[in-house]
Amino acid sequence: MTSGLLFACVGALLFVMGVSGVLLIRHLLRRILAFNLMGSGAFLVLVGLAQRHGVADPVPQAMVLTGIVVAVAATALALALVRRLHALTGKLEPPEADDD
Amino acid sequence: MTLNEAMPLAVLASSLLPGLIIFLLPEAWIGRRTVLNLSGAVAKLVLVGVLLVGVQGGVDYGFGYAVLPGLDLLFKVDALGLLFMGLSASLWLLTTLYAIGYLEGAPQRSRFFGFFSLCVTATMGIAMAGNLFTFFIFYELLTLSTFPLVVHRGNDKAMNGGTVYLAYTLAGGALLLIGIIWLHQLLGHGDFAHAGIVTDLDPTYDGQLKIIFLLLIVGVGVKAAIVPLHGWLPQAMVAPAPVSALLHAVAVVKAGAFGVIRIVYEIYGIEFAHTLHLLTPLAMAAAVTIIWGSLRALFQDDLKKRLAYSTVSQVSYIVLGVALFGPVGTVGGLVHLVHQGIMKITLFFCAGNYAETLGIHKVSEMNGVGRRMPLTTLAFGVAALGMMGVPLTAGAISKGWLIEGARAADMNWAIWVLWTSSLLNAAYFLPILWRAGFRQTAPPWPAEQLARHGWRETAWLLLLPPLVTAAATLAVGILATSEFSPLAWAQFIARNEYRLVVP
Amino acid sequence: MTGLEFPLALFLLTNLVVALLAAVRGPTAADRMLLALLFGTTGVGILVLLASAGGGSALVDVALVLALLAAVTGVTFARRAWHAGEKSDD
Amino acid sequence: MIELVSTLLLSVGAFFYFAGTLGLLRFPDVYCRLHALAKADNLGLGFILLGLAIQAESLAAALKLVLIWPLVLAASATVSYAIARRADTLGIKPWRREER
Amino acid sequence: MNPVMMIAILRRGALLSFLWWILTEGRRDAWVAGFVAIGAALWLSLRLCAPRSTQISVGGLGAFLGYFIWNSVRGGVQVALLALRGRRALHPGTLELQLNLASPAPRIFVANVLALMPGTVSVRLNGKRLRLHVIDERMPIVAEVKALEVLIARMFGERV
Amino acid sequence: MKRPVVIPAALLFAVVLILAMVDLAPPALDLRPLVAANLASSGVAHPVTAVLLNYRAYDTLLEIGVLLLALVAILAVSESVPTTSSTSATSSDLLLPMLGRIAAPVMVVVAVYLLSAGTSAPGGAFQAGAVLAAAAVLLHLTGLLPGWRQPGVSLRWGLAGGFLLFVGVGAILLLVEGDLLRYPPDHAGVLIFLIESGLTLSLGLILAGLFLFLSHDKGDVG
Amino acid sequence: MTDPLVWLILLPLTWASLAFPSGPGRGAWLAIAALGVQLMLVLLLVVDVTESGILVRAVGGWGAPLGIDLAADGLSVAMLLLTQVIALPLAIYARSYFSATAPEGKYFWPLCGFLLAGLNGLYLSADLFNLYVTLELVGLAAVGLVAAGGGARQIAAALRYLFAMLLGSGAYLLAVALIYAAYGTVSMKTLAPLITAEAPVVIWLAGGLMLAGLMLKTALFPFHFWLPPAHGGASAPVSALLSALVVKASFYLLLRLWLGPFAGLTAGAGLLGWLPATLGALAILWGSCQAIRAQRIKMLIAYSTVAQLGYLFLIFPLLTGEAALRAGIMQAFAHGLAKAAMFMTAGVLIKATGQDRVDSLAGAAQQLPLTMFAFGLAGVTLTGLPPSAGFLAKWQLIEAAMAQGAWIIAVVVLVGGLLAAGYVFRVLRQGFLLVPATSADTSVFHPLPRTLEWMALLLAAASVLLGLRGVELMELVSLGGAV
Ligand code: NA
Ligand code: NA
Repeated sequence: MTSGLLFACVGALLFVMGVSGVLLIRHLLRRILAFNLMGSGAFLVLVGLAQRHGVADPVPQAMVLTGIVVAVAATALALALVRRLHALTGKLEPPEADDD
Repeated sequence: MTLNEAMPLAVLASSLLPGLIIFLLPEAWIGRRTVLNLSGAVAKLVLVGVLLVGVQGGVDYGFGYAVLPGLDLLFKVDALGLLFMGLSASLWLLTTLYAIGYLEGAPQRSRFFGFFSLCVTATMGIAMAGNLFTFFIFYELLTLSTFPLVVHRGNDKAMNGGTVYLAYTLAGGALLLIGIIWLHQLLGHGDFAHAGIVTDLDPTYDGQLKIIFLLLIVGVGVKAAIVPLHGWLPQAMVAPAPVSALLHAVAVVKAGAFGVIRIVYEIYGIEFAHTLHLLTPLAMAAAVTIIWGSLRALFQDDLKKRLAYSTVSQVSYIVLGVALFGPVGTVGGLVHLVHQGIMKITLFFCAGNYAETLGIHKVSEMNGVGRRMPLTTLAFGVAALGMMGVPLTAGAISKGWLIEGARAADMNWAIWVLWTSSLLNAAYFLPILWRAGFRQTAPPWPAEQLARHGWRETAWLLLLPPLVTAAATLAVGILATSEFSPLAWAQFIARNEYRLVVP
Repeated sequence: MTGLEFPLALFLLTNLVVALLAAVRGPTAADRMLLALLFGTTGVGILVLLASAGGGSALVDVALVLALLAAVTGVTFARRAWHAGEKSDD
Repeated sequence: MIELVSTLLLSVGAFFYFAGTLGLLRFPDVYCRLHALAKADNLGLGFILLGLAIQAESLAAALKLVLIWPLVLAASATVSYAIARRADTLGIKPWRREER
Repeated sequence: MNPVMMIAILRRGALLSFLWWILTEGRRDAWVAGFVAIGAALWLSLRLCAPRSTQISVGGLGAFLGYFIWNSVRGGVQVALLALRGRRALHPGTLELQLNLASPAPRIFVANVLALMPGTVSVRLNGKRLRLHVIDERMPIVAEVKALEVLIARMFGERV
Repeated sequence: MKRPVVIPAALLFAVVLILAMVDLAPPALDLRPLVAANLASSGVAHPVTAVLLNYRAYDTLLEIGVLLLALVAILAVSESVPTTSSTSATSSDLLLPMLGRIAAPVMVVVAVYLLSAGTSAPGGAFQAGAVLAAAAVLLHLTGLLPGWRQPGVSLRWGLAGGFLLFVGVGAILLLVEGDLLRYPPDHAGVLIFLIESGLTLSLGLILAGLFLFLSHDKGDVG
Repeated sequence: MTDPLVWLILLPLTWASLAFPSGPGRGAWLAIAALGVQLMLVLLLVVDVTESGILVRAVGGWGAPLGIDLAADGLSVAMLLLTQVIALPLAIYARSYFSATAPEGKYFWPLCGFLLAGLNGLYLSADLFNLYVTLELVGLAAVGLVAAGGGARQIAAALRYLFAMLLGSGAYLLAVALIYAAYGTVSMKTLAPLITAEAPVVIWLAGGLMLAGLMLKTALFPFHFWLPPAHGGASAPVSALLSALVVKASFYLLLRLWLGPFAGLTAGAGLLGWLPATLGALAILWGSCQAIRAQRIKMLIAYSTVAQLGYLFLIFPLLTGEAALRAGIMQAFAHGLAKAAMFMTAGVLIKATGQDRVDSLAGAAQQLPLTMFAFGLAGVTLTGLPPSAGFLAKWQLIEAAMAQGAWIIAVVVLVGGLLAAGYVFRVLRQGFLLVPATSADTSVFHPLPRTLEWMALLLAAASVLLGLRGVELMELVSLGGAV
């Protein structure tokens, strides 16, 4: 197994851990962390799998850099929302689903 | 676009445009609204008159364009359509006059007349539809434009009536739609044509065609109030009288009956429908409806409800006429489309007059009303007698042709149905006339709202329309053999449908 | 280039993962804060090793940036600690 | 010669990283683990940076590597204090030997 | 321009240029960007801290660094050995002591640096009182802290 | 309640995915020769930078848009009325300001260095912007820069300026060269450096903004 | 303006990033003017595509697979048209809706601009990774709009929305990674011939991830959980934008992938289409029932969106014929126009009465006849009654279903229409109710700018009038192979 493939496998694990976290964790800050874990997993798969035969490929590397910036933006927005929710309700968990 | 293409559009526009403009008029602009209403109605009557002459002379009026690839919005003016258009155009004018008088001072008149005009537009569209697609569009448009009229009073009772009305008509529309699209699947189109369009199909499709027939008839049967699809009609009585008149005599139930005619004659073709054994069940359904409606009418104390069940019964005369194989029955059904309209609108106008003038809503309150409102009662009497089929009235003509048609089609049981119905008609109308004319007046009236104006018993805008229609009830009966009578026109149509000599 | 750089980078990565898991496991919230320490020190170590293992000198720059960011993170932490302290203790 | 020294330094560095992780796993409470991470890992990084610096192509490149160390140290020092303080605030009592 | 400013510009400019030289690893083609960088940094530096306010003694810094590096190694080695032997080798405990430094900044500096020194982690600095966590109570911690204090005081130009 | 479903499903997915990845044959297409062949006309020396700022510069343009957008969204979410004064250093705090005074200029140098190195190394504007942002954050944390609430006009132009410059260059190239962001090979280097310089400033402000706009209310949420 | 295609992306990006420095609440006129230009650009593009079938632009002059291709065919131009046609009146509405100091309108214009740029970019992109970026642009802008100036409830809704979006795009991104690994390209055009029924397992996984991610983003049942609070909680112009346009983007992308790069998989596996279709059917039933039960008017409309989106997914098993695609696009138009109008009327009603309960609408038909009429027209479209675009969609969908013997779909469509009538007429019924002026339930109606009412009516009328002439749109959809 090449290191690229190893990275990709670790990425796959991180991804499913992240997804599970986003789905299962109620604490919002940890859920944001889980989302970042998920994103990192996808990035690792993208870069790792592309160089599974040992040679680096600049295209997925650039894509990952783009993806990281997007993830940072999303994380910042999520944090802003969580802070606002915290300021308004004093809680760090989403209120129970309220469908009218 | 040629003039002949523009004519159908002009017919639609003559009510659509005034309707849309009226929506935007402030409530207080009564004069301008009235002018718009009446000029639209008159223009439409004139246009229909022109078409009448033209079609008899063999001119083709038609217009169509593609809405979707392979799917056209198609209008054509034929004799059958004109029968319905003539009825609607004339009665719209009268109903508009009546409604102006009836709603004087009531709220939301702009909205009312706006939807009223849309409603007539839809009726015209139904009459001129050249294919099932177009028919369906206007058929549903009719539902939509009548809903605000039904709930116009804005109270809970009106809302419930409106909800029931919608539930029935939308469900019926859904079945109709399925039937129409299914036919499109088989044929690639749904154009109306003499002698039908399904005859060329392989016999293996007969089963499917029967199901489609059922879907289509149930779809239009809701509006035609064929038992057991009639439940909405008595409920919709909560609407103001002009609306009831419109629903019962002109627009809604007639749209259903007209749909039955189009489907039987111009989709299936009467011959093919006969071979598929579709006509007898249809006639049976009509017969059941005729008897059931009359029986229910018998036990209604509410005048408008009694009239409503009477409508249920009478509209199925048309269906019965259609289902009687042979030209004679057809003529009977077609002519009743017009005759029932004239008579039933008279009755509703009169019922509205009683309610609006004296607050009378029930048969039991009508004692001696004939002396207080002699002209209204006279009109009511003429129409009621017509309904019973008394000679010299419109009803006599229709019933005569229907009975002859039943005999010609070898369906003698239908004759019994018609006679029974006539007896029942008498049983629920004569007591009313007797109360109105011969029982002692027992004032005060439930709620006298309009005082007597000199010789007039009520506002002239309320009085004039029923008098005109009552006169028409007699005129079309007495002058049935003249050239432009509804009967003559019905014979003209039947000749086309059967392509043979019609007596 | 001693040839040892890449294996050592992998070794540090393993170390990091193990330590991450241990830190995440807790048991206290303070234990989880240890993550902040881990990323800076071990991350920089991995990056400089990779740079030397043929990843290009650019990775040294990345390590430098990571170290700078770690320092800023440290200051962020420090402010929390000191300011909270001033309020409650001083 | 340089290569040999470098190998030695790198190995020592890796050893300290290993020791840090080991401490993290084996030490009984957060304060002790803090000792392990704050000291061992940083020393490990120092050795590794030194090991790489001596084989750098230029003086500037070597200095660049060495420049990294104080930055990381500063971070570690401040973060350590913050963590210990936080643990104290949370009321976490330091682990003590039972026999005394 | 006053001479203090002049000297400050020269000193800081030189330091920043040295930094640039390190960063670019001595490449010559990068100096155009370098002038921009140094100029901007110099401007910022002068805005943030006016000349003259530098008080850190260079000699003090050197002495401190030597002490610091040596003790870092000691601390690392000690912790590594403890980690290898496991918790049976541990004799942790807490220790409260009084700092002698007058101003708060050096005190905070001491508290931070102690995290990297052998055997200690600062837990809480409360005015002059410092609570430490020590990994081995048998070590001469107090003396070492005193020594560190002296060095830091020298660096900050303070008398203990 | 969700746990018994999610975790086994996730594990199953991971196992299948890993097995499938291990089994994967080499790709049909290899972009590396293409990347390398056009590097000379791309205006930059490093392949990753060439992808980021030339071959797939459109991605990067949109990505900056995402970042600016996130900042605007954060401003839209945050309360408009100013809360009480933000954290600033107290007088007893001498060490931190000193750190800020020394480190911030150093970070500026590093930022410019990263920007100039960007053409031959991955990143460029992004790392540079991040370091600038870190400098701003550091200055804020050390009490030398007040917290940001609602940005003023010049700050808003600064935040959006880099992106506008990028869009502007793209638009001009569309008009002149006929394709969005199609650099003429002779001027590619200059144009890319121009864009990157603008981006560095704006990215620095945006990233700093992500922190400073977020940090103003009382906020110890962790 | 040499090239309408690229300007459709650059223009909104420009006005979005100019509106931000202009200041809080500013930028409305700039946006409206630019949207007018965008509408003209789309019309130019329609002409271009009609002439040449498909337009391709190589960004940076590189072309796929090294660079990113932009491509416009009938399908994408139709979606672009829908977007601009709705956006312009909506912008005029929003300008009147947000008072100068409204906190929820503070950064509406830049966020709206980014959202529209993202949508246009998405419809024009032919590159899987670039599509990921546009998806994020759209998603984050939408979340920002939902949260803007909101209270706790709205923030919570926005967070739920955000996590749903991020999960969706995360799945999409992993799929892109797998596809790149397998084929070495992310260009849709290059991929289309490469992906066949014999594709490796990772491609099936990638397809599944994309399907799941995009279904989540389109709020297909049971992934709809985020939609009602988000769309029901935002301010009216935002709800309109989201319900009418944003959810369509992910649907479009799914359709595009299904017919394009993944055609090799989807064509082979005929049963695959029944998965989205089944969920779509459940969405119709569930969403409609929830709408019928909803107490708050915007919740009702939001649940209606859940239901109406279901129709879009009914087409997937039928996509072997062109009719189903046409039905889907017609439904997208019908729902887009009508739902935008409906949320706009809801905004008027809520602003006028200060309440958003269905019960508080009594008397509305009298006080705000234009608005109630607009609501009715929009309701006609949603119910699929003729003459309306909704009816044409329904007609084509039933026809396509029957042509392939998929009776169940025809039945679902009809039942869905009746259920829609249930919730639409519930509102109308309440609006037509006349309450005596003395009653305590009577809402007080405050005067509002007429622009609000007219813009809602404009879109509602458009949703109906399209039902009278759909042939050009349907022919447009088929241009350029639409795949
Ligand atoms: Na979406
Ligand atoms: Na529905």
